[in-house]
Amino acid sequence: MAVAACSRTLEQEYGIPTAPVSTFEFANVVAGDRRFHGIPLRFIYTPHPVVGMPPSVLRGYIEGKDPATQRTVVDEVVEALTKPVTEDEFVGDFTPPSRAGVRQALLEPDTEDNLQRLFYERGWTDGLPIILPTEERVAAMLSGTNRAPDEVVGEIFLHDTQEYLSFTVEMVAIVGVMAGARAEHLPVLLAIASTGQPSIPGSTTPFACMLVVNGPIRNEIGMNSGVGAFSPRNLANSVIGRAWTLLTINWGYMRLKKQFWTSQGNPIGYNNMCVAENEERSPWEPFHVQKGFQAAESTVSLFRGWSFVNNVVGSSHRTVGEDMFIQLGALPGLYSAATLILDPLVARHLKENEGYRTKLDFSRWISQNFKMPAGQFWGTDLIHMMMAPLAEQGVEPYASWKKLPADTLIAPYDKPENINIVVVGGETSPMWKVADFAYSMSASVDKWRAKPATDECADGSCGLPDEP
Amino acid sequence: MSREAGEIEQTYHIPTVAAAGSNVVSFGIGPNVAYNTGMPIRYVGVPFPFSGQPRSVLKGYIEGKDTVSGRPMMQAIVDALTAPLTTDERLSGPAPDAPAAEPRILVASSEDDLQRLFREKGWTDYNPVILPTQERVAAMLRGTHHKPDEIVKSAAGTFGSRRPFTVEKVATLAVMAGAKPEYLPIILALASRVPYQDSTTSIAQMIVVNGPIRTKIGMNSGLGALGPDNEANSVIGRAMTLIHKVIQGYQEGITGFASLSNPLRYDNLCIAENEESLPDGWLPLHVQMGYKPTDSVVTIFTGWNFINSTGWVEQHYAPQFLMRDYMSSLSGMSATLLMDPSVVDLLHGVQGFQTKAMLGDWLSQNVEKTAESYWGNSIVSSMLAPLGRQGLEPYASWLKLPDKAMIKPFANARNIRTVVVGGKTASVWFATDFMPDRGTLIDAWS
Amino acid sequence: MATLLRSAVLNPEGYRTVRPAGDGGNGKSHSFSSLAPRLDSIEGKTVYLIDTGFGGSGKFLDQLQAWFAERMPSVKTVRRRKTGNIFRDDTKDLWVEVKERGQAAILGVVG
Amino acid sequence: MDRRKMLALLGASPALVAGMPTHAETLPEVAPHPATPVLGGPITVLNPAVTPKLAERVPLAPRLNSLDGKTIYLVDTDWGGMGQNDGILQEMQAWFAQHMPGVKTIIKIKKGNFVTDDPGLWKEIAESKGNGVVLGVAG
Repeated sequence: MAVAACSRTLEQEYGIPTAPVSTFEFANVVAGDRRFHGIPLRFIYTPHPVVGMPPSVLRGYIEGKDPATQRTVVDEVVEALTKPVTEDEFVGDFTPPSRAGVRQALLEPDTEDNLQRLFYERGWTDGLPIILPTEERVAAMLSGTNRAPDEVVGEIFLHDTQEYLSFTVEMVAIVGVMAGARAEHLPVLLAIASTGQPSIPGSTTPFACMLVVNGPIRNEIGMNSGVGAFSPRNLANSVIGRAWTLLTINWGYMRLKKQFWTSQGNPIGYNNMCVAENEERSPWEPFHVQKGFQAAESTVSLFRGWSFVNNVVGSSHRTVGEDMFIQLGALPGLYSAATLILDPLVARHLKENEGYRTKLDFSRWISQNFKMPAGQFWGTDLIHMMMAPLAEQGVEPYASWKKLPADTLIAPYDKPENINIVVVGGETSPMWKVADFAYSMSASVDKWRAKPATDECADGSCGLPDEP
Repeated sequence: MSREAGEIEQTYHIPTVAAAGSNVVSFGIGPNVAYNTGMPIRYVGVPFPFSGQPRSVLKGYIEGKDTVSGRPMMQAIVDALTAPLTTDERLSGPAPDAPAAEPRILVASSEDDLQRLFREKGWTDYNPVILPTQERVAAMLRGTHHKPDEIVKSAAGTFGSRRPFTVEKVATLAVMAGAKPEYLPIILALASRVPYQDSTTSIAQMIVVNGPIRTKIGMNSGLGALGPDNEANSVIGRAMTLIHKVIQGYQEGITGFASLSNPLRYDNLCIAENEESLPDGWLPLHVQMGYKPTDSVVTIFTGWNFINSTGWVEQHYAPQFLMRDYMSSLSGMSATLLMDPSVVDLLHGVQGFQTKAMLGDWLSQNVEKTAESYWGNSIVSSMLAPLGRQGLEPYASWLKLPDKAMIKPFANARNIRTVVVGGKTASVWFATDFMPDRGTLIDAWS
Repeated sequence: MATLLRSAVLNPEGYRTVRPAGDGGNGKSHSFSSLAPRLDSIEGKTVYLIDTGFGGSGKFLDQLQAWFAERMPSVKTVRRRKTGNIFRDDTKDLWVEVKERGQAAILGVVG
Repeated sequence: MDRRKMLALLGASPALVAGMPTHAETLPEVAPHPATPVLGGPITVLNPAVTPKLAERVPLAPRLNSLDGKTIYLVDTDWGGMGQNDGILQEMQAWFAQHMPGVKTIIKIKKGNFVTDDPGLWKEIAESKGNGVVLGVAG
């Protein structure tokens, strides 16, 4: 939390006494910060929440009691700045806890039921059953890549210990087995892991991720980009999406009430909307080609956001774009980011009947034509928190938007390149989803394959081994 | 449509042919006849999509091919009304070649083979299952006093086709989902509500649990309740997906045609309401529906969208304002708000909404959308426009309004519900268009 | 199934290597001096009220400023909003100003 | 037996699984793959599948020998609600007028929406000597 970080800097580097204030709800987050940085900041607690409360209530907090100590808040504030530093507030050498370390590689032998319980109690799962990562299963999984088990795949940032944990091919393979993945899925899991991105980004809001796979790997491992692509009816979609969350929980230490404090959580996290793009039925170039990859390369592309809104079949006397305005009206438009997920019927209709030659043409049309009242735009907290500072610094167009009366219409999507388009669906109905997901990055799958994709293997011996 | 065709043929002996989109006609010819109607109505397949196509394209369809027989469309229609009946079309009474009963036990040489068999049969969500051995199913059955061979329901398939299933079948699926015996009553209550509604659109279900059972079995209604984390929430939510596939027989592409479908189907948004944090005047969902506070109730919602508030409540923009803005994107037929307790503190303590109903009334009066946008939603136009044409208000007058006229879609405030769930670390909420059923008493299945 | 699994199960929290993020030195022990020395009194001093950008902080510090004006008028309070990202301490200019012109700081509000 | 063939066998249609005798059925014995441990020999589990019951068969009404001089009702089930279907039925009517002028066609829109029944309309069709019905179009 910035409050604690700023207090530490002022106290240690500028010699300024500080009185940091937090609501009592975050006492354990403050305690976590103390544990990892060692400095006994003199935090003062008020009742929860402060956000949204009127002035009279906040004044009541100041003259009222600190829930942690039952003493008057403002007295504690003054005292924090004037009471001389005591003996135990002198820290001296402090070694922050670290996740480095060697733990016993194998678990004690036990029955299937007891081990399933152990995996849940230790916080290694998402609450659902797993496949126990036995040595044989992990060995079979490792045959899915040509990389050595101890090769480092990527790093993930641990919020609580402020460290980068680097994980190996074997660590990803263990989580792959737990998710029920097969060897042929491992290259995709390694590509995801190489990004170091957690599937549950740290936030108190329901922040979530989406995963789109492009290129030949989609059909090689039988991913679903057609009917029911987003529903649990395909092995590769189910296990790859879930593996990313298990990777985040196990190696990203994203464990509820310990490292992440999402107030409501987001059910998207069970599968992270893991789908393949329906390149065969799409009239436009595949998503990864837009991002500079060759069509013959296989990639994973990661997105982050909060919501998606489904259309329920638009009316016949309006263009698809105008129908989408209804869904866009329910999204904040943060940094002009959105992701349109279109059934091939809709994509082909947009190209053949409404004349959008490329995905970017349609993104530009949305960017120019979708309007939202300025009051609603600034009414979303994240917009206010992240973009109001830009407006105050005079960055256009936000500075001028901030001055407009509440009901004036603005076009919030000022950067069409941030409006991503992915074609997914089985053509049983002209459906689409509009999400506030922003693109974060793509990663190659091919470099993690069992045999580099470019090798010809005439005698067919290089294929994947028999399934165990 | 098969039902109406059947009525015309059976009661009035008038030959009928049904025209269906090529996307769903296979269901009309196959599973619908075998398991529901028993009447092999003759179908022709119309290329899809047809709604929204210009007349020239429709003319092309009429002069083109019937997607079922591959013959010219109109020729197929004439033949359907004139070609003499086949022996199969004259059959009556019990259907021949009924499928043999499913064996009670399966044996395989290894766990991995069984996990693969369960996947290939479409019995799972393709995530790992706990293999339902007899010992595990027997232990699970101790979670209810109902007998293993008791039939829970017979009309369990889509459109009520007969798929009788026992308490033991539900216990088997509960083991597969990873459940503990104390979850069995809720899972039985869920199973008793099949068939769940399906559609070619991206429809989904939500499960809300109320009453003492929430704490008894350790459900999460606080921090991170929407998951993925808590065992009870995750497992019970997943069990519904297994019931949908195995008991109801929903298989995408055979008996289901959701074009993109909905990622919520992985866990069916299974949550418990945070009743402990409700301020006085704000009643738990099941008490609003008429149950006693001490009843344990599971309510199944059906809907399409769950829109996230994204960030905290902004000081200068009261929470109900942003809710109003986002709800104008919903169809207007129903709305359920999933609200963090910190937002409830603001709405109740600061904005003066003494009860959930008062919030519903305010939103009902303040959510507006253009008549064009209202009728642009095909579920609204399919279900309500015909009623408006027959004079039913307010739809009749809304039909006559010019496109840009503003209407208040949530005319009936009772269609706006609120469920409180969350851990107070952020004043966030979801606006959804989910519609509840009338709830099921879990105690009946304990 | 009561039978023991014959094959051993790997520990998902087995061997791990980590490196500390930038600011923590080599991640081993740091030595800190104590908290900054406190003021004998804040009467007549300049106290910076710093809003770190979290929802509601601004309004809370406004009320605190009003309280000081009524109850401890000799305390001079200066309101500032922290620039940069609300989740990190990436402010340089503001701290120099606090050092030169102020004697203490109140920061808020988490949540 | 090669693993892939066994897979094909296992993955066979429900008929195979359904065709199994009701007592414990043993799948074809398979040599365990060396890498996969046989965890305590064959595993017995309860079968989760439900046996669907076929519906009682109901015969269709006898067909017309020809459409000449007959009256065919084209009934719009109003799927989509805003008269989306009338285009197709009107095109059908135009086709009959042009190619089979001897056939009389009448377009009707079903009352209620696409999920509710309209018994009154069927009665009306029967009473006004309708000879055949085209119902459409379900989406």
